[in-house]
Amino acid sequence: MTYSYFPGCTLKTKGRDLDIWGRAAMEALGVELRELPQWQCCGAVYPQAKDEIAVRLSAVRALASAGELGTDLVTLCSACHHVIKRVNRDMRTDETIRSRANTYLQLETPYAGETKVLHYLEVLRDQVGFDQLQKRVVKPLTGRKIGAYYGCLLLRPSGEMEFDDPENPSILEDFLRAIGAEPVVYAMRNECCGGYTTLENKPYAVKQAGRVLENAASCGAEELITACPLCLYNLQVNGGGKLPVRYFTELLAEALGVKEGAV
Amino acid sequence: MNHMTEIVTRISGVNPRKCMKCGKCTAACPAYDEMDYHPHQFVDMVETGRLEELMNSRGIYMCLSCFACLERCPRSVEPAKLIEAVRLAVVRQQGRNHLKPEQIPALLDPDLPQQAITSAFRKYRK
Amino acid sequence: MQVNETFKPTVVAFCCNWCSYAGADLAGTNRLQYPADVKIIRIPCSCRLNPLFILRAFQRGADGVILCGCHPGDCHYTTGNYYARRRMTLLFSMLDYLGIERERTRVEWVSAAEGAKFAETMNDFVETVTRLGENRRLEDLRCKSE
Amino acid sequence: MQKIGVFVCWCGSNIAATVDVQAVSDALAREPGVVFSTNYQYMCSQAGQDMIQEKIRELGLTGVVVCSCSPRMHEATFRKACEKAGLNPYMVEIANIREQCSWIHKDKLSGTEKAVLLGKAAVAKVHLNTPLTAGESPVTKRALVIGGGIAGIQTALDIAEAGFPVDIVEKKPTIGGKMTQIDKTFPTLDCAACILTPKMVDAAQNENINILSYSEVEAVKGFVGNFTVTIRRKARFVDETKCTGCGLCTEKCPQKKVPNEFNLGLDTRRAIYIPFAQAVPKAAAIDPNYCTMLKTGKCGVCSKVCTVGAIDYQQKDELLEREYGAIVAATGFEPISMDKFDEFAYSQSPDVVTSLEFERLMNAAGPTGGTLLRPSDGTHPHTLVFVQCVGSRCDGGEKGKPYCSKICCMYTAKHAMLTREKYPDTEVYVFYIDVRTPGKNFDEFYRRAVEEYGVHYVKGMVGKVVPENGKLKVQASDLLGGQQLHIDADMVVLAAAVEPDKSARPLATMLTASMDTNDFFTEAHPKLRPVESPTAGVFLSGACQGPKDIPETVAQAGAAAAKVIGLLSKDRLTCNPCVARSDELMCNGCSACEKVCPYGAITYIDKEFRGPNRTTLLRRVAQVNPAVCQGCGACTVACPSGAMDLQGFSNAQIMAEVDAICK
Repeated sequence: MTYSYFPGCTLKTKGRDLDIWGRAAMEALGVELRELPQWQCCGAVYPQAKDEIAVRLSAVRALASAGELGTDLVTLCSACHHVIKRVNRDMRTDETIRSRANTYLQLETPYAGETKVLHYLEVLRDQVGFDQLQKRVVKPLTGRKIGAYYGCLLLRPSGEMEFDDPENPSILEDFLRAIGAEPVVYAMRNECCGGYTTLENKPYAVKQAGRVLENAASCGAEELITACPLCLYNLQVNGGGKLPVRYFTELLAEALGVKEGAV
Repeated sequence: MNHMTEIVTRISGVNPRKCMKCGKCTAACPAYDEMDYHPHQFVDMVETGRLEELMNSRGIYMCLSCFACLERCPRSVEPAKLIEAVRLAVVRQQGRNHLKPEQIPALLDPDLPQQAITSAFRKYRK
Repeated sequence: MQVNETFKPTVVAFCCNWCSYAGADLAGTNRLQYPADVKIIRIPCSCRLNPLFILRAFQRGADGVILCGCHPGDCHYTTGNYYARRRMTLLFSMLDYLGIERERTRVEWVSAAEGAKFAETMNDFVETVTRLGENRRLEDLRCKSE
Repeated sequence: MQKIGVFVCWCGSNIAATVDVQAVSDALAREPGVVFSTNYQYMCSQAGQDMIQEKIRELGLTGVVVCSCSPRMHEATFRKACEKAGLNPYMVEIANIREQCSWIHKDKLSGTEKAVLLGKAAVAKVHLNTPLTAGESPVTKRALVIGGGIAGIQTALDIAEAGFPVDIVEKKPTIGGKMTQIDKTFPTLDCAACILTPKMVDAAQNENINILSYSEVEAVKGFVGNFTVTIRRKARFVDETKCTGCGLCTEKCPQKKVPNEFNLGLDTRRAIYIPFAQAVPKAAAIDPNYCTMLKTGKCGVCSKVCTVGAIDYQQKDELLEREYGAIVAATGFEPISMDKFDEFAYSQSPDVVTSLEFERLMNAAGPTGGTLLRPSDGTHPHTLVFVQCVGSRCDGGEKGKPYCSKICCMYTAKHAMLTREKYPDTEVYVFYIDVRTPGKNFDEFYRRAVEEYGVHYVKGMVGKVVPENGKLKVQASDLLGGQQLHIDADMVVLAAAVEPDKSARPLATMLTASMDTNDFFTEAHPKLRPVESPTAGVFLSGACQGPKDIPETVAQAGAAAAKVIGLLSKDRLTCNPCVARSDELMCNGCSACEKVCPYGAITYIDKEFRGPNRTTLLRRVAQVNPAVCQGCGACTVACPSGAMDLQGFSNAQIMAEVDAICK
């Protein structure tokens, strides 16, 4: 199995761990992630305005370049996934955006949303299979009570992300079960952590992160996992260390026994 | 239709008339306490053309873009898109950037992912 | 493309009695406008539409013909619209071969509850046919007087 | 040559405002064969009908064209009027110049032009009309009611009362339906079981009613007055005629872990069970998904304890075929699944329940014996939050329903009131978008909940429920108070939208009855024929036609019964004469028509024809049974030789219309 891979800028710097462990784990599972030859920051937020073209272009470039290579495009960071998946949908369904973007980019073959965008977790679930993953685990995380923190970007808007049930998601819980841990379901797992406002309104980010952690802890979670560097930062820094928060790829690498060698 | 209402509905692609005023957006909003106007009011104010007040409100910058309102709206009104459109209608005006580059250094923290800065720039300035 | 502003196409709409004719009535009840160029002929079911009727319409100078029936699965006579769909597919490819533009014929499923869809469909169809301009008349060479 | 009269209706200003009716009648007067043409304010009025009849008699008209509203509205009226004046009713044609002309065109010039053309097409058609005589078919004097809830029971009782035999087919092991699960009924608060169970007994004891419980309709053939229905009697593994309903088996069965559907899974039952104490028929049934004997062949406890030998592990599904004259659909409703609404944490906390589950929790025969206890820990709840419109009034998408479920405002008021009445120490909040209480004594009831019982009605919605430390943290909006509320609740009750029962869609297909996009059965006319399906002989009772409360359901059930009685009291029915007819001389016996006929109305006979030189030869030709043919016309197009034609919509008639329109 070979995929094009879009790491995104944060995964090259502050969120390096998410990327390193993610690649190591996929390698161990026999899945090849080929980083796109040239990629730019996806823009970090999806431009909701219908008349914003320029800010969609870097996502379109990544999509078109994966399309030329004839592979599906895998993303890992929640924000990148959100942006790229939705821009891809725009290219497929919105004629105005499609024609304007193609006019700007002057690609050899015009791009119309043909590339399939997958999140890393979807590759694990649908291509590798959680049952197969379970068989490859060498160090199961037995007895660890872990809460999955989804945040907002992976799930919503569900009609466009088509990732999981937006109000009762299960992909991360199934993942946790596969690596031998005990998933803890708590209601705040799909509520926003407030990370976006950390620049603008830090006290609020602190308060909201606290709510998430409080709810997770009260339901018995002893640690949290996430797929988003901003959520991780916010829950760790603004959450005041109530619970340890890790990238899900770290636990995956740990369970597959490739964590040490990766760093 | 009020000129600004027209601009905002065009940018957002949202039809505020679909709103049935149930208030689920406001019920779902995690940033309620931070806002002066609230999601259901955003929709109403766009529909009734009270754009001036909305464009001068602090609330539009407090929206987390977490899409809880959009996801849970029973009428597919999508308040989050309206709020973004109002914000854009402000920052697209000359000199109305909400975030200025010179503010950034003071806000930095060594662990802050650059995603936070990029997104803030994308959202709050032109 | 140049569009002749004064050109008024002749459009024949065959509507099944149970769904589409009722849908057209509903469009009327709701005062949904569509061009007067559309003339409706009531047939009991879309499967009553003999392809000859369409050929006759094109012979006599129709610019567009549309068949409206119940949605697949909702036919009052259970299966009539499936027959209609198959027959029309064949007829349309033949018309295409004869040089009648594909856009001049159409099959749409309009239920009795879809007054708005009926009006939209008719607006769209008349616009398409108007854009195509006047149709060439199908002629039966055997009947030609000279 | 026909002598045709043309009558143009103004319909007040409905037509006359955008169509120049004088110009229309003048133009049509010049059409060939038209001997009289006029216009009048209301053709459908008595005066208008008199005018048509007078002209038929005076001028000896052989055909009539009425330019008026849709034939779906008044074709029957005008046909009847002409028939009275001695003209064959099928010599009348309607040109629809209201719904399909005056109402949709604002420009008077083009409207008039179109009206003239439509009139010309109708005149051209009438020229080719032939007098048709309707045939007759017999009526089987027995009715089938599908669904044994309050709607089906009431319909069956009313039909039986009039002296006609009725079968009730119910898919569950007992009749009674949703009403058996309801605790009290609004706005009088009388107990549902107390008013329903006597009716169930009446149905069981009525000699005209035959209850086929645990049965489903498998196939429907035929037409009004002459339906043949195949019914599957599912194996209940208990001989219904022998079982006395003593219940011993249900006490001794070792398989105790079966979710009890009657209490919506809030407690358990045995693998052999009687759904509830007042079940009708009161006979046990074995659940084959859980019975150890049926699954492994080892157990047999129920058979050993049964004193009358009613247990029969070998029982098989049985197929019955029966004849009916009329069929009533009474398939009812279900609350929608809460799977897609987990912002209310329904799947995360047992203390978040639906309103129907709440009925069971309040009911003396329910899992808690009528004491309201939290399902999670069995404690008494102090703060309850009711959420209305969960899944109702949603726009499109698969998540909810676009309609108002109609009954939720009232039952929520009932729940809130009963809770406050029984447990004055509780705080009860109701979140509403609108409170809709149109009904006799309904608004008074709701006001009483607020004013006398102190229920907190809050205009707003709940946006998120977070189970935390044994509480349900409810985040909601209070739109009138301008605040976001955070309530620590003990229970949350969701007023789930209702939807038609899942069995309705396949049933509609079998009945060829139409449904709307929400899978509710469509009525023949939304105002004037609300209990009939557009398919003749099929009637609608209860919530399968749209959300309804109990009084409305019972009223509609009675109305449906009246329509059925009207049909069954006829000995013969007049058939639609617009049916297919085969020209034996042209028929080549190819069978193409037979293959496309959905009704099996076409058969072949070998008929003697005169051959050359005084010989006779046998030829295979098609014959249409006019009582079975429904007049769709599929055969007419399939016929390669042009022998098959449809009366009333003949090839020549439609061609004439085409010619009149295109020229």
